[in-house]
Amino acid sequence: MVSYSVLEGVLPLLFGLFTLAMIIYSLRVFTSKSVSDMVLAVDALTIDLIIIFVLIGLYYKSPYLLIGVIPLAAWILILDIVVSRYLSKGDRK
Amino acid sequence: MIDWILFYIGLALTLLGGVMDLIASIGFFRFKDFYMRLHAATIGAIGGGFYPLIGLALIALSLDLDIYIKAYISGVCVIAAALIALTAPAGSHILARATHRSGEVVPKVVVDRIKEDMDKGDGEQ
Amino acid sequence: MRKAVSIIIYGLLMAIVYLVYTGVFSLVEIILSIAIGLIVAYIFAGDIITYPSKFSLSRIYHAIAYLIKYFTVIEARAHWSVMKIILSRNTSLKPAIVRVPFKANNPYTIVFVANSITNTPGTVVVDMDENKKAYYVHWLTPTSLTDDDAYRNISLEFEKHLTKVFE
Amino acid sequence: MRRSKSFLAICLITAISIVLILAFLLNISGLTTYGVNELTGLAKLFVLNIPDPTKPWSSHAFEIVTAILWDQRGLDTYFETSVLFLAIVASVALLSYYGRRHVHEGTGDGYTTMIVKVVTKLVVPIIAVVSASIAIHGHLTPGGGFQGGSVFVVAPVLMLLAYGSRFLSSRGFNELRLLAIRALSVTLIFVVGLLPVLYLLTHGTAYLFQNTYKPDSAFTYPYLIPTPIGMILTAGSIMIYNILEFFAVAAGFTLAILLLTREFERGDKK
Amino acid sequence: MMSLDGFLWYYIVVAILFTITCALYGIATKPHIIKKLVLLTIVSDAVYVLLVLMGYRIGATNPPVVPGGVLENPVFPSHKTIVEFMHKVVDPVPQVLIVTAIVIGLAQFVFLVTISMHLVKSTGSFDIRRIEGEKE
Amino acid sequence: MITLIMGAIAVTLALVSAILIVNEKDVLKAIVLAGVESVFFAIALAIFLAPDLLIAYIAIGLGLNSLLFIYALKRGERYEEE
Repeated sequence: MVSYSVLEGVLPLLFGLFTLAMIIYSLRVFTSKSVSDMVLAVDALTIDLIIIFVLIGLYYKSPYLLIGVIPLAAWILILDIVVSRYLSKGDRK
Repeated sequence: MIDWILFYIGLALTLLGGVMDLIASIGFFRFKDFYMRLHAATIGAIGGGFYPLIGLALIALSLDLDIYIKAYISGVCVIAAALIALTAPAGSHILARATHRSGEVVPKVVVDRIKEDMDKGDGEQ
Repeated sequence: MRKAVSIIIYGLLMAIVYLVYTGVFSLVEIILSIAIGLIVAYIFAGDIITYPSKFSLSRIYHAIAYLIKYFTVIEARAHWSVMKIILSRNTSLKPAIVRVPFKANNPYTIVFVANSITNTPGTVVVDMDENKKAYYVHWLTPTSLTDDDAYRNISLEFEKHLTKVFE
Repeated sequence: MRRSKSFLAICLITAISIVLILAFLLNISGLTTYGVNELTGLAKLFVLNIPDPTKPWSSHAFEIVTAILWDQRGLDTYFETSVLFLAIVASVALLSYYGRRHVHEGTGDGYTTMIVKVVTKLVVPIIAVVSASIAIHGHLTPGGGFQGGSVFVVAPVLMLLAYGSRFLSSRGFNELRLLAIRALSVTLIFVVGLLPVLYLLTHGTAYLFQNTYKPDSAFTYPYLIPTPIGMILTAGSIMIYNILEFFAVAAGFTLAILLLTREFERGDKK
Repeated sequence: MMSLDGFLWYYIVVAILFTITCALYGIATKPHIIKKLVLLTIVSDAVYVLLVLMGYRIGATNPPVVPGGVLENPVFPSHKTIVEFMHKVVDPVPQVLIVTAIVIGLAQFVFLVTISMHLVKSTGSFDIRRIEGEKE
Repeated sequence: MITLIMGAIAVTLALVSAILIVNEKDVLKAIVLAGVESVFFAIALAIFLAPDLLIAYIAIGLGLNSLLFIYALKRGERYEEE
């Protein structure tokens, strides 16, 4: 059995990596020109966020904070399909 | 012994995934075209999402926490990884298709077979 | 009859998903999982498994072998090449949208080949045509623009493995 | 264009600096205490009583939030569910007329491809199973009827978007049936809550939405059902409420989304 | 008096309050109805987070769930375990209130969206000035 | 400590996206940005230890609200005029 304190030493590094990626992704979201670009960055941001949720759950040693991960993963697909259906409304009229 | 092996494999996967996530987020700024950024988004989804989730599941299995905490965390991680591997390509595909069809962003490419085929289809009618 | 068998198989798969998500393997949970899995499969998944009689162990073996090969070798190579492009200051990229024909008939083969292509960085399926049997793939570093070369470079390997799994 | 961008940057910098300065001032002024180290009295009462089966006010539940929602504030939560029911009924009244000739149902053929359809078909059962797990374990792990129901809605929404509203109708999710499930579940919740009062009408007192034994009321839902295979924890009526609420919320939202999707698809080619 | 923990705590509070202020400004000045509704969701989200923050204690490590609950053969915690648990749990009461608030908020938004769809059907525009007839 | 820093970052990004929504002319973009803002508030909820809220909030604040707004937006005009 690996002691929890071993992980505790590495957790700040992991938090730092994924939080930095989160900040850069959100800068991309804020500065994007078109809607498609923004939604693409939102997808990547949300997948990054899923990992941050798991890391928070490991930090608090509480598995219950992970419960939101699966609806989050499913809503990415829904946002994609909704925006694409909105965008392609013109070509069928 | 097996716990340590699992732990180090998981840690390596997670760290590698973090680095790949960072590179993907830099790639979002480096690529100048929406269709090129799709490739960076793929790295963000698979390299920065799928691999770290598998790695974190392995880490959670190897720790000395209570058994229900370990089972819950690794189970959720594995299901989320499977969901991401299924839905991320479909999402970026449908987004790229709608963007190309509606003309929201015109691709900067050497050759565009979709446009060629659509023009040909219109000409025949 | 065929539909009932496919519902039962898919319901048992969903029962496994329920147990993995819950993380507790007691008797009550197993009974509950089977009940919920069957109900959900009856409502949502009536036609997922079309030919349950063609089930065989060699297909499962091929599926696992393909998954391991895909997520270790192919993905790693593709990730490395695209990450090199991002990190180098090479801005003179000439991407192309090429046509990649496919020969498979099974919808699962078609969809999973497309997902494999999109999941490897460097190639993204932008559009597909079911009648002409072709994907339209945005290729970051094209080596050749003809259909046959694109097929050989992009989707031949995936299609070779996945036809063994699904057909 | 350039001017608006610089205006935006100035806005952002001003806002963040105002926030920083205010936070600094508040911090050095020491006006209020932050992050108090003691729980308030009410919270202490709940935390000490709900998970402890020896206390008279216990709910025999591990999850404190759901236990408070359905046991201590049961009547309140019932009316909250009714508000949601009324909002959905109002939307139905505005958007639908049963027996209308031209119902706008699309197939979504021009918008989605085979890839999205097959992936949706594979993902939807996983979501449904997960939402059922969230609802059933509402008294043990975070979640409950409302949360499970709102996660379940992901499944019909995905099917609506990928296949169009005609497909969902053909799968048996029609308006009348969904509204019937919704109304029946809300009614059953009230019946389960009313049962203690009816049972103890002749002798003794009981409360609406009473769960377990209280010091001045003898009624109790059987919280531990002894069976040949072991003991199953249902936390009194909380699990029943959770499952009924799951059906109510899932059916109600599916109905609202179905009607709104028909409006969304109006004008598309059939 | 000055501590980094306290500074960060106040920073979070002030940032959420400022978010509410910005969203209220947008509701008052912008003409598009859907945008007003979007900003209204932001106000309600910020209020939820603010109330949850009121129940958070620095140093708490447990959500308000007693760990170890299973469906079959449950082992209830002893009094001592619960007292230990009480010292590291966050306040559950604001969370209960906000679950109710989320449900009511969703009901309100379903209804508002339905009404705005009917509004745009009868007037042809989402612009509040055009609906009121001030602008052509 | 590390959690409070994460919370501060999340809340700051939420504030930035709220300011951007107020100034945005394209309402579709504003709806997507509202989803992003919900994502950051969801991190804050996870850090302040509210899992019950988190799951309801993700399913509703992030998904259902943006879905409803995009449905409504399709019937009217997309851009806001001055």
